[in-house]
Amino acid sequence: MNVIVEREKGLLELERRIKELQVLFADQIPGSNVELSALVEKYGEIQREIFGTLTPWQRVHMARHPNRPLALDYIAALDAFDELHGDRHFRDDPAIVAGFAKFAGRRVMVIAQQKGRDVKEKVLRNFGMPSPEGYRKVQRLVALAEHLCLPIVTLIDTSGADPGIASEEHAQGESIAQSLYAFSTARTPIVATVIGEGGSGGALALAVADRVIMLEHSVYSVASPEGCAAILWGDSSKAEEAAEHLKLTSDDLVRFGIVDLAIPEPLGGAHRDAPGTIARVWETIGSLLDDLGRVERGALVEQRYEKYRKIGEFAVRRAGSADSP
Amino acid sequence: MNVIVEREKGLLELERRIKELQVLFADQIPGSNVELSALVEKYGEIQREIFGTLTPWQRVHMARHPNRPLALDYIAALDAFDELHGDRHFRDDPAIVAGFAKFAGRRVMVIAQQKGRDVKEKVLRNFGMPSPEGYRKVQRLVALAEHLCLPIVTLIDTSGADPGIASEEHAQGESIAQSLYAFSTARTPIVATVIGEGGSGGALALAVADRVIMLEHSVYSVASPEGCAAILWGDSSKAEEAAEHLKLTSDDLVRFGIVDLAIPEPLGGAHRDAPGTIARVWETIGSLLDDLGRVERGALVEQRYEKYRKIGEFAVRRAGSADSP
Amino acid sequence: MPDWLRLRRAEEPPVDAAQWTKCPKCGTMLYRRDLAAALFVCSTCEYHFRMHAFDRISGLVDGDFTESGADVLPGDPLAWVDKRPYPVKLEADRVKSHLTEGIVCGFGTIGGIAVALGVMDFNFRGGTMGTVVGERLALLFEEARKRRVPCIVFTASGGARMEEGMLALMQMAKITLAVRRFRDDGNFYCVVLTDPTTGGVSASFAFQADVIVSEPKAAIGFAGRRVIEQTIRQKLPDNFQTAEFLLERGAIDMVVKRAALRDTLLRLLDYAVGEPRVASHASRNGSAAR
Amino acid sequence: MPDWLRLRRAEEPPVDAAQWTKCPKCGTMLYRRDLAAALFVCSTCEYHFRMHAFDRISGLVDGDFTESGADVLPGDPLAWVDKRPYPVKLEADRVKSHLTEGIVCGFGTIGGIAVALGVMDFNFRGGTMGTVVGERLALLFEEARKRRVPCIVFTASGGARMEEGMLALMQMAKITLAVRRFRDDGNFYCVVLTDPTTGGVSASFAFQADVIVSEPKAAIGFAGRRVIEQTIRQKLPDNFQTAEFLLERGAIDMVVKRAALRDTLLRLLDYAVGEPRVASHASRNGSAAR
Ligand SMILES: [Zn+2]
Ligand SMILES: [Zn+2]
Repeated sequence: MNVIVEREKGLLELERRIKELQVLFADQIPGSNVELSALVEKYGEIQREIFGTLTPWQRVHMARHPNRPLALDYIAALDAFDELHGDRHFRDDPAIVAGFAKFAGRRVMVIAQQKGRDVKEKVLRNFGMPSPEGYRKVQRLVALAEHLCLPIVTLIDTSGADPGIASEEHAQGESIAQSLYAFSTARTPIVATVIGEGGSGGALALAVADRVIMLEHSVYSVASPEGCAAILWGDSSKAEEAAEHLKLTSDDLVRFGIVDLAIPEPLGGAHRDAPGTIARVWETIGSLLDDLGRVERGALVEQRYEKYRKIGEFAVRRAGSADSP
Repeated sequence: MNVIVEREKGLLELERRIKELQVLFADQIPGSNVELSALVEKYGEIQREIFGTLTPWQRVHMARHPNRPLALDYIAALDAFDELHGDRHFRDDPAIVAGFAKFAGRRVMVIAQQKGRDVKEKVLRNFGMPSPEGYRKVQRLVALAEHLCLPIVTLIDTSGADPGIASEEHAQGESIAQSLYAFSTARTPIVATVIGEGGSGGALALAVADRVIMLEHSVYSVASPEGCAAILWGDSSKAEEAAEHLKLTSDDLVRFGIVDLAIPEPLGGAHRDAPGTIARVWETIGSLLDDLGRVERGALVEQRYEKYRKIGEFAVRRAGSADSP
Repeated sequence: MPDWLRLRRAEEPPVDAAQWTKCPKCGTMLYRRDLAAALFVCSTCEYHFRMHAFDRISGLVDGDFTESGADVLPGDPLAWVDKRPYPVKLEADRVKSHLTEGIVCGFGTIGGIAVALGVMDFNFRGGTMGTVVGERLALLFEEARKRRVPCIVFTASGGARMEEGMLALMQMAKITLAVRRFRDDGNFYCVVLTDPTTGGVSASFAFQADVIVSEPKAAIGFAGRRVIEQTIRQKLPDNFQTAEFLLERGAIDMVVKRAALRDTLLRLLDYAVGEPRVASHASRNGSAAR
Repeated sequence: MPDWLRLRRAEEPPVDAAQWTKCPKCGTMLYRRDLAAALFVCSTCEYHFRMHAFDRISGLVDGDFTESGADVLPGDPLAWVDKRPYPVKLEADRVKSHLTEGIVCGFGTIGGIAVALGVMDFNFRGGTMGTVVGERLALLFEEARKRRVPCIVFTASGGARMEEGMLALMQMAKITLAVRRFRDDGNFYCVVLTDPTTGGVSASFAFQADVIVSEPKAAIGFAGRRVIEQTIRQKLPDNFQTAEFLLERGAIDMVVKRAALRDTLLRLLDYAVGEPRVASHASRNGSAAR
């Protein structure tokens, strides 16, 4: 059960009635019908009430909303895209969609996680949980982008890396470790965007970048709230509580300096205006790429090092102070 | 049936009788017994007759002799060896034995193909036919050797790369192609030694080197004689004929400039004096490494390029000559 | 028809004997001229016929094509004689295929982008790789590196050429070195696998490219299908070692129908060489010592 | 006992309460002093006990050990409170483990070879990786790079530390960058996986080393065993995610018994740093633009 979908129900009913009345009173001067005006006003009120401020748990559900734009929706908006497949060794992982792309005159390498829209696609794409072969495709294409001096754009949307037997047998840990390693000094600009869920190491594997951005209601966390609750309290049903603790919203992450900027979503979430949201995301990515394109490649890698080097909050025991912290 | 083993039978019988007589007449002055002297002389005659000159087909069987020293016999003679396992992704291929080694004060990376001695070991090592995972282990260790500036020593002994279903599924072609690619510009000295069979691309994958050497009775060919006969004449029983054609002996290959030098074997083959042969091989490798160690790394890679660049015999149509060749 | 092709065509026999071609897959009789217009793809079942190198090239380049390495011609280093001497086999294939060897290399433009092009032809000794294939490809990559142009190679090969023995095998190494030097300078290398691509070619330059495209249903593999079947003593599934199988198994980037191939290559070239690469690669190498 | 260790030991409680230890695998009662002498390996069944960081270090270095990053101590960036506030949990583990955090880093010599050493300890918050583990390791790799000495890291970790949220996750990236910079300068990095090595540690620096050694029977994996069992709804085989399993699956270089570990590391260091590496690496970088 998606809490946002539940909360939307009444609102969608209201929306339907407004549309009916609008058709009914189509020949009247707009705003002259009292009933309609009242409904419209009420609609706006409820909308602001429901979506004006969202709890972390609600944001988790917004990020998982069944109508939320997925990576392939973003890719469909590009001027050109040619998908590149496979790790060259074992398998093509459909959870990772990647390839050459063009948008607004720019040539880039796009590397994305695709969860799938309907049941069939979800199964095909393993619900967007990449296998080691997926991460090895990523490493290959990072090297290719670097070779061709193409900037890299990643779109992140996964609950995490696949936790299955085969993935463990094929060294899932190594595949993520080597993805981090591949991005770390790639001599080309990298912009990572969390468009939905950014789940744990499986997300980070695509998010070592020069700029990390996210949609307002996306989430990005060290573990899924369910996973965190299971790890800490042995009870995954305490996920809502975990979500409160984890500081996984765009506001939190911008504050921590982990995310560089949050892209506003329409009231009610990205799916209320998918084309507009998608256009805004590409525009933002484009302008960040333009900035990064002006940085010399050596300096770029140096700045990437510094960006991550400074993340973390800790105390430093001053010299001469007592032994206990 | 190994034709060398067959031919050895009478000789071994003679050897046994000589030893018996030597024990019997142990108290006599050496050479004073007429019967023994005659036998020894006859033994030498037969030995020279059988082994003095070997046909290509006999050399193929010498290379496959059941007692011929295998890669692990060479490795056992090293001062230190620590095996490194695995392709880090999928499997450790026992057909490839590789690791850090020391001999005569030198630190090297050894990468070898091991056929297996008894049935159990042969099955474990897939008769020395590497799978793609084996070649990916090779690539990983070439990169590691380069990283640590360790010279690379390869020992080649395979009838060819594994031709099984799983190997095709895991991109056997790609794995060999990338091995060639890895060796091609590795900035460290490389010496490749064919100690037994050098079969096709599966052998070449370990033989892009600064010096390629082979034991006198080793063979190195574009395809196994059986394979060649099957390809050309649809009849693998014509292998002996194919062996004659293929120019797969050390003499031929030194003449073509494909092999830099051939290491002599004892009369009767390497297995007649395994420790001596092995020592001679390591001595030769050591001295080649010493030479290569004096070459600047950039020049080394440049010379490697030229070494392979010039291999091939072709006609060049002079300008102004008729259109047909 | 551009001059270079007209000259080439003049060497070919009149086509009357080959007016109709039967599709080996569905049996449809295809009029030769229609088949050529359809890029040698069956209009009924989409079977992709094996193509002659010059047909491919003329369908790909904008106009001119300057052949390179054409003066490199096969010798007989092993003095090979079985049923026929090797030179006789070569001469027979020269007559049959109107080619001097198993690959045609050269330079032209595609959609205005200068490219190096190497196209193997199965009609000459089953596309086997001997010294000449190796030498022409090495020359192509070396010249492409000098000119800093991308390189596209179409493969079609039964593997190494037995009649040149170890000299044939060593071409795998020779070409590898040329490919690596070309790529290490920051150049773009694209391969198009066509039916069949096996043995030593699959184990060298066919799988060393930045992007690996394949034509539909092409047979691609290292070991021959028969060899594997003999080893495992059972028949292999039909799709084994097809392009589609390899795509699923992650070995290749894409399967592209011949009708869409030129446009796909154009886009790939645009992605790869649109940027001012010379400058950025220079700065890249200059600070590699970091 | 060297000074640094004597100082350290002084902080520990008298050992009377823990004179005897029961082997969790075979049940044998082991006298604590014998167990320590046997490097915490059960004399009956060879079970490798999890080791305290300082026990490991003192068994490895020749004498002196200079701790680094010890002044980096945990904060409470998320102001995390569940059953207990995070700072209270930290304090409890400080008392329990006599450690200030989940890793001890520093410099010493092994067999005369100068090394950087990082040793994780499962006794502090299950070896979880928070900001301090990340910061201490980054400092270690940076200093090791300056000194041009090889780096050996012992892993033991349940993954990222939840109570530091995304700041914990980002340590994977931070350490990766430090490891890469260290290795890109031509330095040698060796990892020893110990029981358990899972989650974010397995997905970062544990699998970025030149050589990956593991102790016998260590549990190594990305996803937790319970998570996988819940997902597939069946029990996993016993050897799943063990070091031996990973060796067969090609994920690690070797499994080495603790008794042989120091000698193995000595040989690895000898292979890796015996050569005059500084000079050769300089020439290597100098001509990278070829
Ligand atoms: Zn047809
Ligand atoms: Zn025990």
